[in-house]
Amino acid sequence: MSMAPLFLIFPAVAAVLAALIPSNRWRPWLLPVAGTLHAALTGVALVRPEPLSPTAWLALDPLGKVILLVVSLLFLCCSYYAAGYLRSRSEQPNRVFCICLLFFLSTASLVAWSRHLGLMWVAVEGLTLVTAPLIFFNHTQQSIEATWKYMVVGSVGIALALLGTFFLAYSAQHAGHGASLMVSDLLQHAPALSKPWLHAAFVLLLVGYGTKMGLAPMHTWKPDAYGEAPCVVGALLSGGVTSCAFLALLRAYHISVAAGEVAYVCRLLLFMGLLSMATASLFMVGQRDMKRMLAYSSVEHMGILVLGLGLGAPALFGTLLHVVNNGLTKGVLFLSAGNIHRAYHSKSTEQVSGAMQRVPLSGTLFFLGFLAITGSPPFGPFISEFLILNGAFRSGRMVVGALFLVLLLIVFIGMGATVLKIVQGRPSIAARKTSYRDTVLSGAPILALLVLVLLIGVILPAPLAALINDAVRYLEGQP
Amino acid sequence: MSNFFNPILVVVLLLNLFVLGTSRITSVIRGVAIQGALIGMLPLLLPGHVSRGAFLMAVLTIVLKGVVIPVMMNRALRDVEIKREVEPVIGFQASVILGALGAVWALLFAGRLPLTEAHADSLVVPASLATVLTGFILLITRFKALTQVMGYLVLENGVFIFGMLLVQAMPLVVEMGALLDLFVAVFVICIIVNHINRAFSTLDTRQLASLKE
Amino acid sequence: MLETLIHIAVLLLLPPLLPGVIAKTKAWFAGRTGPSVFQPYYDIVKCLQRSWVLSETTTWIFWAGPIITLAATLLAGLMVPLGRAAAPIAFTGDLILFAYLFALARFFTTSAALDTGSAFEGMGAAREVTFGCLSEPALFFAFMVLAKISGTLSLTPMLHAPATAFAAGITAPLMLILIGLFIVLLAETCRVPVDDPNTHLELTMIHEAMILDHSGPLYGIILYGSAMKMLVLGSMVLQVLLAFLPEREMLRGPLFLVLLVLLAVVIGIVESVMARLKMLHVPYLLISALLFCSFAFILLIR
Amino acid sequence: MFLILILLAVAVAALSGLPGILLRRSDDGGERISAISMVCAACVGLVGAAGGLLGYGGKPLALVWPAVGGGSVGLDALSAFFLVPVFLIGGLGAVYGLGYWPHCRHPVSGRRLRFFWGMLVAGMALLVVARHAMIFLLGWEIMALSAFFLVTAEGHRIASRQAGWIYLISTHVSVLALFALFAIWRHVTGSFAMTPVAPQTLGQGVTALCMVLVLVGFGLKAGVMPLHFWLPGAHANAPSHVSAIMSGVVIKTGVYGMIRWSALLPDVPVAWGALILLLGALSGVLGVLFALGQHDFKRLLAYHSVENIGIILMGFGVALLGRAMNRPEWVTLGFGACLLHVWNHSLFKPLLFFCAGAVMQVTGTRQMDRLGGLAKRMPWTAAAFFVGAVAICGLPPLNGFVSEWLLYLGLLKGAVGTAGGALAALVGVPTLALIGALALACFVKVMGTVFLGAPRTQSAADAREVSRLELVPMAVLVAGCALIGVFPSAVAFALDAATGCWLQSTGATAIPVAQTVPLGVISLLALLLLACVAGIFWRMRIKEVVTAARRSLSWDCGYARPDARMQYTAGSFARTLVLIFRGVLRPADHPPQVTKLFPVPTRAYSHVDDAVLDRVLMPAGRKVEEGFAWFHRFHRGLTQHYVLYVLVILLILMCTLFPFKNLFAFVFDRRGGGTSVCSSAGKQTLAPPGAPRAQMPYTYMATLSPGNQAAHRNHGRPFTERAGTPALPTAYA
Repeated sequence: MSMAPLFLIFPAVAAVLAALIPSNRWRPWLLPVAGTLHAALTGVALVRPEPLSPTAWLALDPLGKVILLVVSLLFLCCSYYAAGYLRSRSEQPNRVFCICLLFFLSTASLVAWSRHLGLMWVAVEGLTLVTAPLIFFNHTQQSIEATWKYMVVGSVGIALALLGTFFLAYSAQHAGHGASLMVSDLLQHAPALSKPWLHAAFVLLLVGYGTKMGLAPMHTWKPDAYGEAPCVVGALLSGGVTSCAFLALLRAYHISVAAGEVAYVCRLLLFMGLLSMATASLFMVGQRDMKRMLAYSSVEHMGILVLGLGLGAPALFGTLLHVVNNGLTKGVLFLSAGNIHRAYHSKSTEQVSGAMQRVPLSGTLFFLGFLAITGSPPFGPFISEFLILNGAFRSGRMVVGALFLVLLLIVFIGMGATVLKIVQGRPSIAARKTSYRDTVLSGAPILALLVLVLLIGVILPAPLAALINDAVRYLEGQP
Repeated sequence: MSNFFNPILVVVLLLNLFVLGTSRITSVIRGVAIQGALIGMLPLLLPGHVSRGAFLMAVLTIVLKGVVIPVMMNRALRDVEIKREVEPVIGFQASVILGALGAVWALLFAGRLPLTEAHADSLVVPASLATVLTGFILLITRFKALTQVMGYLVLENGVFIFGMLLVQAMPLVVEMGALLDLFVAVFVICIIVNHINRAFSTLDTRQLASLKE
Repeated sequence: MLETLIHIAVLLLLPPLLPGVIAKTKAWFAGRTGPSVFQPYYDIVKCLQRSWVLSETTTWIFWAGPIITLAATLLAGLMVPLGRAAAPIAFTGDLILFAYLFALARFFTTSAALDTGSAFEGMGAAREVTFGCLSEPALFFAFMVLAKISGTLSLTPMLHAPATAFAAGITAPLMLILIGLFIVLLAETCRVPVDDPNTHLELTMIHEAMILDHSGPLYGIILYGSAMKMLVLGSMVLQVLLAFLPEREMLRGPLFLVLLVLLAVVIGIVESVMARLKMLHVPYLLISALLFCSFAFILLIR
Repeated sequence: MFLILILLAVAVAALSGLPGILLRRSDDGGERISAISMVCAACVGLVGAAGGLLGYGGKPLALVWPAVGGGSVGLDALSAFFLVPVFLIGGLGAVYGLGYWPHCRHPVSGRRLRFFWGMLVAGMALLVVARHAMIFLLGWEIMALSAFFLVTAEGHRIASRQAGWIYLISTHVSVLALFALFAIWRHVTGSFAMTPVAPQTLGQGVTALCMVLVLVGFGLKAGVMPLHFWLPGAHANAPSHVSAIMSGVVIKTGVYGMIRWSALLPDVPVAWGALILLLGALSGVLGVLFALGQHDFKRLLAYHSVENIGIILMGFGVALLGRAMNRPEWVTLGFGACLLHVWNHSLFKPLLFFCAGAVMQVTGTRQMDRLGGLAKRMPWTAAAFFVGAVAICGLPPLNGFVSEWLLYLGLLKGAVGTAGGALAALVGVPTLALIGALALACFVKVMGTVFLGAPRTQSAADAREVSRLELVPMAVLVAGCALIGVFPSAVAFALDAATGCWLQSTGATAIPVAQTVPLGVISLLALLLLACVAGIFWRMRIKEVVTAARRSLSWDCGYARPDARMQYTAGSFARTLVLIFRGVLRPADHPPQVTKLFPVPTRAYSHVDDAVLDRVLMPAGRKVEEGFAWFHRFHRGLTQHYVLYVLVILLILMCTLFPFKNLFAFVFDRRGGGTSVCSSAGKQTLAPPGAPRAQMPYTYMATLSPGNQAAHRNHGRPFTERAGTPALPTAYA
């Protein structure tokens, strides 16, 4: 008996409970419970893997495991944070918020579990739908606008992804094997797939799921959505949703590589990756809004992921490791930014300064998160980014490696200017008066995430390494 | 492929041009509704006996795309007493010409993609691509939020048309899921449209440009 | 051993004679009888007997300056060969120590000047260090030429080499560094056209301006030290000059001291026939010295 | 096994600041704990370093960084040599900090400062003993970041924030350069181990590439002239003991990096030696010139660090030339000069910064023209500064002279020897002479304006001597300067050991310094000089006469009561020189504005801005930012545009389905050709079958397990070969 249904059902049940609980005060506590339970389930699923049956729609292959791990860890920390956050926002009714968060959990798990591309598409679309109300939480004009853009651009992208999925199915059908969207079938018949359909399908999937990931130039919804959503939502979007979309892209990549199309695919991926990094760096320099800056940083890291994928074999390990690092570090950044935002009632560098004095813990964590995400040793992202760079040189792509470094530098400059403006200096009088103080609930989850990131950087835990190594081997088509 | 297949697709193509050309939101809604209903019929016309699943799909599609969504749209339209003009970025003729060009490109492009014997000479691929492009054009060149929703629907229709090539491949659950997702998406968008109207007292998306660099 | 004793004796006793000779020469040119050539001796002795007067702003640097300067000059003097004899101190790399001892002297002279907090002594100190920056590279270029010619890095062989080199036909570089070194000599010993030792207007002084506040024994030490500096640098120039003279071997004997006096006469003549340059033009003179020496080296290695 | 001691010291230093952080804010016990443990760490570390210099370093230890699957540390003479200043200044600075940055006056910033001080020392020690590129990088980054926190200790001051920001950028650039360097190193040698490659294994291309990255990465940290831009600001705005360790030790890690990596690359061509010599000469002259133009006490000292790094690099350049042209004598002298100057500079520069800090502490200003007459009020500080000034000007009988002497001899031996050497000397010797003379001018200026003459402001007049906690470290450093200056032969063994260690990879053996030059004579003459001075003092019975001397006013051309404002200022003292070199310095003059009929009092001033930062980087940065802002027009908030972008990128990517050469066929022959076209498009760039698979296990194993070197070896080929046969087709590459 597969434990997949559990992953999907119990959050849904929790959601129903959340709908039933009348009290605005106690409802949020469902989130930590669900988060902890989910983490525990994930732990079980990872340590006691079930045999991967080719016919099962819901099964956990190595790639799915990595993503599931990221989502589960991130949600765990975010759920505790959210409990504290919602308590401080008691004036705002949070029923819909909690329900959507819980459905987010189940849909995200569905993405990780599904071995059927159609089902996966449904799940990703579902993810889009449940996150829309989350962005809308504050009910301000800006949040409406952000949600609108998120829905329109996101829906267009997801529609293209569906078309791409169909193309993929048709390429199998054209090859004479019945049109199937089971990953295992597609992998099995990969060499026979009709190339033109495969290429077209990959382009469509790249653009479609790329929109969800927020690759340039489909990233346009990102700064608005991240900027207006509550920070906990921003963390889940930039760490969870993007990872799920990336998993979808990984599947497409996997099939194309199995079909021997590695050259074509890598070209596109490299192009998109560099484009995204460049775009992010363009908009990050002189950015005044800290949340928008984080959004662009997310764009940049999606670019890094795609770039790493495009570098092929030598960089795969680094890339998959970077999925984990990026997810967790983004959590650190968004959650601490949220605390700073609450302390200053503003997210613009004109008002925010001296965070290290005003909210010492959050300010420090924010700065450390910045150092981590820009790849300073000994944090995790350093390892993964360095491995990707290594891959660039090992696959003989000097120019790509050089561009990678230059773009990293520009991003560092752009991001650093904003971050330092925020953490250094003296807080304004108005900022000193606000009620917010760092509490256990608002600080500990961030600290936990940072410790995880540091752990990956210092002692890349053997289980994680093994997990990712399995995933790499799986992508390489080796048993 | 049945003989009714291609004619319907031709009608769908014509409807694209109509939707691009008309200046009244109501007629846009009507056009899209008809298009949706037509596309909903397609599974019934597929060769071989019609499975129960396919039948169910068809009915659901027709009901949703042909009836429910248009009604929702019209209600929204009524709630927000806006003037009925579509307010395009570019003129209607221009949009129509663009649409036509899109159709031509779709034909050429589809020509490059090899089809199985079964679908050798069907218009499915060009029709779906052309419809997708129409959706894009609507989304890009119209300012009213509602018309953009229409554009999204047209785009979805295009994707749906392509689905005809592999109904037997797509399991029912997935089809249903896709349809459900589409519906919920439109529903959510409608809610947002209402909120927009309440917050901004207009549906002109040009008002929704406060978030920018 | 005897040579060393003679060297030290000359180094200690002869210096005050040179300024005396210069003054006498200038007097002749001006048609005066002028003071005796031994006047500097009398001055120094008289100064040394005077009592001390110190400015209130000054610290130990004020009086340590002249003394350290004298000591440094003395030590440098032990490295330059007088005549045929080798210098008492000669080792690989002594040329650098030689140059840097003068730098040490400059450091302390100027610091002592600034210690008084007087505008004019600051002015003098500023000029001194400025011109030092230009004369030192010139000196080192000359050393490089001599080192290249002699193939050694010690002053004694370096300064004895030009004779043989001249015989070997290396004339142009020698000529150039001779001119260069002579200019450096004038600048370092504060003679016209760089500086006018007996001007009356502080604004136009360099060396004299720095020592306005030193009086009595300190002033005596300063006079003695600068005279010794002239002797040391002069004998260096003379060694190069000898290369151009006939019977140079004979001249390396006791006659060397006579030549030193003659050199003083030459300086006196220069002082009498030239006027002091405008302060802003002095750098050009020194830079030209630098160019002469560098050309010499380039000629040599081309 | 002295390596253990070093690691122990690293651990102690790293943890020294922690108690202070954990203790309550009101509790000032933290500063004592950290100071004491820093001193202990310093003693242990110095013992360990001494052991290393004497050759008891022992075999490298495995210090595994699990995440990168490897890592080792070792202690050879070269490392030990650079460890000495690290621990010496680390300890002394901690003591100085007790008096200069006491907990009572800086309760918040003080705790952070002491913590990062320990981290800084630990990081530097770690990177110096690292034998694995990643460990090196770890230590490097710890050092860089803690230095950033130290520089911004006074984060409330805008200037220090600005300086810290510029420093952070520059250090990040250098880190990225090192990323590239290590990735390439890993790629050509197959491992991160910092072990020398055998001669003639790397192609010229790779060596050149590595050297470029070395120059950028380490040159930035060392502050070589064009890359020095971060240095003056950072050193001027940091707390003084931080400035001391930064310019005394931190920038030396850049030098260490260059030396270490040049040791790993045995066949560095002659051109690089020449280039480094030129760079050294450049930063030497320009550094001291810009120092001349400064009015800010600490900025001036910072520019002198640039100058001294220049001298060090000149020595290094001579050594490289000697190694490439196989002239052991030049290697001995050049490398000896380089190393000895590293030590010397890390003695007298911290000394000078300590003095500057003391002056700042009592007068509260860094502007030299607001000081004066401090020698009377803080005699010990003044004396210490005096010694430091004599030393940094390279004057006998102090240590600065010895290293410059060695360098001169190295260059002159070249001049006497070959034509190439003569060219090197043509550049080097006069430059060095000029540097010496200019440095002299500069420090006479500082002495004169800050310590001599009459106080120019009340704050200077009220100055008092600082506490013993600050004087003792100065005294130690003074002793060090004097010791090396008078008995250079005492340190010769260290130079020989380090030189031999540097030459190992080439297999050549070093000649001992003592055999090349008469070090003994130097100490003899130094003693003689001191004897002369002492003799004259004694002969004149100096004490009595000075005490008995009559006091009067300074002669000021007849003014009855000269005024402190009439003194020569720092600006006017250096004016002539600045004007002579105005072509480089471009002084900005602000002449007095005489407006009305009866002019109001006015002031004239002039300042020299940095050539790189203020004239190139800042304007360029602004331009770039404007350029970036231009792109904001593509993000105007209209959903329509956003959807358009999606469509556009979709169409562009669709074009890749049909290579352009086939567009013609694409338009005209409708059916049939399609498949062939596309599949051929697919085939054209098909990967060599199985290429990725072949590399996959390597991806993981190589990065995560130190084992299977065999797998690496087949990648130990230089790029020139590799780039031709990439595992994947080099699209967009």
